Amino acid sequence: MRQHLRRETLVNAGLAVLLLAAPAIAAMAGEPFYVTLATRMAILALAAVGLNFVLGLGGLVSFGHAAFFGIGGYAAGILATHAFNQEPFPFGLSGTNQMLVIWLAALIASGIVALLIGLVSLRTSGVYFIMITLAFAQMIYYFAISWPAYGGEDGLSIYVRNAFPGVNTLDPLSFFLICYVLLMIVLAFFATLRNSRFGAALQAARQNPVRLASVGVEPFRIRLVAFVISGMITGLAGALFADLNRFVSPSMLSWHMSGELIVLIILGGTGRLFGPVAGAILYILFEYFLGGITERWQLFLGLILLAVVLFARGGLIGLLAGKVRHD
Amino acid sequence: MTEPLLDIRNLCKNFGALKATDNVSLDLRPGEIHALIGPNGAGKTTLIHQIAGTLQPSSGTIRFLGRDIGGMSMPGRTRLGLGRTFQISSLTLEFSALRNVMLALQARQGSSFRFFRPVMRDRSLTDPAYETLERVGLHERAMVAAGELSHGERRQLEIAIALALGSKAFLLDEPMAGMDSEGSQALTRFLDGLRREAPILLVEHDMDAVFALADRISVLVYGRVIATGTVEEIRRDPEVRHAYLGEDD
Amino acid sequence: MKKIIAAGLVGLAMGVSGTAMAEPIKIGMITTLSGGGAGLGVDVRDAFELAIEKSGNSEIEVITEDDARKPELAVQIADKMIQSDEVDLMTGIIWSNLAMAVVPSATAQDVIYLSPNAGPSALAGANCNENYFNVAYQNDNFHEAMGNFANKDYKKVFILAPNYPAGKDSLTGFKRFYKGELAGEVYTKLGQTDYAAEIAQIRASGADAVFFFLPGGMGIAFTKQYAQSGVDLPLMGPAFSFSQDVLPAMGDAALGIKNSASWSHDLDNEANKAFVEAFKAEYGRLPSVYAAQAWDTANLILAAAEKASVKDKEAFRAALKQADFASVRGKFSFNTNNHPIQDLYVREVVKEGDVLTNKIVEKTFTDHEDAYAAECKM
Amino acid sequence: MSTALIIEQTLNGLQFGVMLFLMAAGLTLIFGVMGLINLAHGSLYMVGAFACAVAAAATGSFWIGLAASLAAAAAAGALIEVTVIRKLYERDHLDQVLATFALILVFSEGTRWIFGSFPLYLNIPQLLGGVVTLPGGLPYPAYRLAIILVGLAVAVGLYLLISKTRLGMRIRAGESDREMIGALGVDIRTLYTVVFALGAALAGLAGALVGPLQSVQVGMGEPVLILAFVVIVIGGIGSIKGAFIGAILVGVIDTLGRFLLPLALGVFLDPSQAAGVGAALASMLIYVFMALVLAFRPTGLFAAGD
Repeated sequence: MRQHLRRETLVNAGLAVLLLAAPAIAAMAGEPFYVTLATRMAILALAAVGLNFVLGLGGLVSFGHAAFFGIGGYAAGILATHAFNQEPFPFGLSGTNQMLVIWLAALIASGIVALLIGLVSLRTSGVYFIMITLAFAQMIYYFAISWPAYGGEDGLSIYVRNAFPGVNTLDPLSFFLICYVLLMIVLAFFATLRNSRFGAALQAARQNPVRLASVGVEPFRIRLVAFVISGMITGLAGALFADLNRFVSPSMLSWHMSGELIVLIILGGTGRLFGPVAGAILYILFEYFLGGITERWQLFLGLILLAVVLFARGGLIGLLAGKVRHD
Repeated sequence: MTEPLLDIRNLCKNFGALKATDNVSLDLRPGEIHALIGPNGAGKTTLIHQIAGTLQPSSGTIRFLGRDIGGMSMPGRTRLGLGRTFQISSLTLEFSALRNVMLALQARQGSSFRFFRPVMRDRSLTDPAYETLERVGLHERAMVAAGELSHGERRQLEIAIALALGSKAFLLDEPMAGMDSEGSQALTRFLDGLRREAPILLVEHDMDAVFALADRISVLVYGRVIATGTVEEIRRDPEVRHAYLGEDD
Repeated sequence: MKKIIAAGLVGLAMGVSGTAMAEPIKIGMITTLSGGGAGLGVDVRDAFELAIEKSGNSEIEVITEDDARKPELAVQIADKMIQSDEVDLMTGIIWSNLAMAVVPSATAQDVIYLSPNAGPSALAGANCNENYFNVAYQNDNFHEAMGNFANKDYKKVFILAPNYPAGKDSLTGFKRFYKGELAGEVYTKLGQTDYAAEIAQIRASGADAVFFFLPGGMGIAFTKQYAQSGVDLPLMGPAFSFSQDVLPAMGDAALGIKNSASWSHDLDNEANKAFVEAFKAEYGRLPSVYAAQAWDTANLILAAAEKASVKDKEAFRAALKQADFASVRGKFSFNTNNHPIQDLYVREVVKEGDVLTNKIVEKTFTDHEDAYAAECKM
Repeated sequence: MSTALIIEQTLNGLQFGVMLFLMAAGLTLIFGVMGLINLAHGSLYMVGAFACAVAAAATGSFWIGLAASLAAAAAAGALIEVTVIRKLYERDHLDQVLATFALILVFSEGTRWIFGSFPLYLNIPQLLGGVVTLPGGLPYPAYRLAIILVGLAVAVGLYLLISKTRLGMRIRAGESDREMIGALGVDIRTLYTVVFALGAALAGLAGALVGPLQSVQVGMGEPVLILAFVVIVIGGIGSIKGAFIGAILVGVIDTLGRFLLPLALGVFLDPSQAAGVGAALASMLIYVFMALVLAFRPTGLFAAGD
């Protein structure tokens, strides 16, 4: 059993090195596009790690995490647009093109929304929870489409990528490194939290909420805090995604996006630390290479997903590292 | 006579026309084991649910440590010192026995919102958890996942969790169920000592254990308490013999 | 196989006449080939490829990728085309929101983008760019044409569009030229499929005509439901809801509807006749307005390539700007903001034999310009 | 604004609700009996519409198309039940969501492969082409009236099926106790396949009925799928009665909201703005309603047990 643990650590380290080395080599070989592709992997992995806090640890299948992803994206887009056009906000606030400020705004905005959604949604469970999170995301989606101030369905362009002190963010590799470092920090946080008292309570809430309540801890509060943390991290990923594309649109809020985030986690391995990373790498490679071969790539993606659910339940990490081990 | 810790007055619970709990009054005094017996379907578990806070009574009061806890949530009652075990083991099955107990300890310490320090390196959790497992005789199985424990071991773990909560009173719902005779005897000895720490409201079908342990017995039939008294009084009570023990004489 | 030989022969013939400065040009085409609205992308791709093939210019390489109508995917493909394939020109995007995602960053990286369909107002005014050429229309144009046409016969029009930017632009464009009274103004949900409530409102509004902009499946649903509703006020709208790709799905419900466009397959000029002929022969269906615009885009590129090297961006932009090609729309030139100055027509849906198609009724604008050109400082 | 218009709009809401019920009934039935959450239900709706359009085009008869749609959707349902869905009953909701999400991709691209990207043509049958004058002089499309009647008939039919027949008895047994029906000697595998095919046929019927009103194209099932989920969540998952009431509520609220909100806002704003803001609010209305219902009744209006 110890061996499994060590094997998973090895697999994780391998994935971390792979995700770092591939774009570095691509950058040296003068293939900046592959750096962009790796950046996309890192950002989607980050968004999925956010979801993994509630889904993997808390067992809450949120089908509405696109809401936080989109809100983080819009936080970045709106601040950058105001900075670009030099239009101040009300109350003397102004836009900014500083990533650090934008990230903070994205974290706060998505955190507040997660708190509000969580307060209502977490009263329900099971299928009801899946559906009510979906409904909230749809609500925000329709709002974004029809709200004209920031582009509605057309979305919002960020004409110049936002700045980070001491780094040229326009250089693909530098921007990749920013995203990569954030991903690693959040993964470290995930690993720490999983083993903490809060993590214990959250995992207990998944395994047996009645037991948790009977020892005197309200599952609702634990879940709510986890939901907020989860939403904030996915929101942060959204802000990075906006900067990667230099563009935000309501499609970041669509239910397909929520579905994709779940897909990433399961593809990689549910409840695994590096599951979302493995999932994001696989998913983007599928999308890119299958998409290059055939217009029907979504058909094959569907078949692959079916195969994973039916026959390879542990996902990629499960395949490489064996079963989950708890202590 | 000492003040009761737990005092239940005129409790009623109706499911439609069915009176699952019919004007029940009983109490639990320091240092005693008060057994609650009755035939299947008499409403014992329904009563436990109301005391623990998973079911709302239709009317009546429940006082614990002098406070009315009727409107309190289950976690609130646990924090106040009312520890319960479940009729069917209810554990976090993926966690080891040790972590199951640690969860209770962290809840007792009121500190579930700590995000960084790893629990397994937190001596203030691991040490007392291990000691508690030792008390119930489960320490050799500390690192085994709860899901892999035997039925009897799970019952022991349930007790360990209730102990770890530092409860001021225990509600034990059929702790002997499914145990072999050796296991029940060991548990009987253990509970016998436990009453000095905190009184126990014991729901149990194993009559040997009940008669060996109980200071007082209440008999519940069709939601009503038909008799309360010492073991001898209950043994002699004709109504009990008629309604419950099934003896016609 | 036959296709390739034929193209080879034409190429040979062209080669002999020795026109082109035969120099390799790499064109990246991002268009919608899967998911909702794929029909439009298929038409654009088919017409564009056909035009390149017919020209016999074998030095042109077109890299086509499917955006699945997802903005993020379009951006990713654009990054790949620019960074990895190092394309000289880009084209193909159908939807305004995808154009908004791709065009600003592509043009900022000094890649020339030619739009075969979308023309969002955000890119036509203050944010116009020398690397951005719109060969289709500015989004408001078709709606403006319909507004102008409505003045002739109608006094009280009910107007209807989905609640998103293109929908709002549409009604704004219509109102810019329409002088009469409005019987009602309604925005529907994007992707809405049932219009019973709106049709009831139209019935009750006392309107004398209805203008609507509902692209794709929404338009099909509305038109069919309207025809069944017993309301018989005349319908009009921009060509998007009545182009060749959707007419078969509407059936006779579409008959008689007036719609505005810059092109129709019966437009009387040589280039158009050749185009319609070639398209029908190759694909066995009538071309849509999207196909016409894509065909023009290809021919514009071909014409510019004969005058300047694509490696000399400055010169190539100047060559594009002259728009010295035989447009299937007859007259075609670029305004200061690189958007078209062109005639706009009103067409009517008719049945030719068994096939539903459009027939020109009248020309409503001559040399029409968009409303944003003045804001463009270029 | 006249009373006649309000009545007409309510009727429109009713018709929309009845249409949603046909979708929601199958979804909730499958959940109630097998505990399965099926995102691919919208694909079966699409299969029904395509089958109807193709058969109607080939034979010239809408009615043959309608029969074909039922057959095709039921067959497609039975096929995926046997090959995929069957393996999901014992899994958690997460696996079910993912697998049926994958099925959507397969169905959508598969359909596009076969039928191409262009929408298909399907028109209402001659018989129902006209407009009916309702009492009070209100003109109303005959076809929409027919949809209302079919929907009500299906609701009654389902009620009778479940409460009066042997199959219904087994379905009810399956809902309350899965192990018991095995003990009763019922072949559960066959029962599940039959129930799934029945749910699929209902979705196919909805697709075929709506096809002549809308556009028969790939992806047509997704918006209605999400609405159907909203319906069953409001009504209480697993309850046919809940699905019916939820569907009518959603249909009427959505239709009246679209119609009344812009009018109400017109009191404060200029008409163009009111139309825009009103439409934006209307598009969010049913989700707000759902959130409200769940905030007060976390298992819907008529929960049949989760």
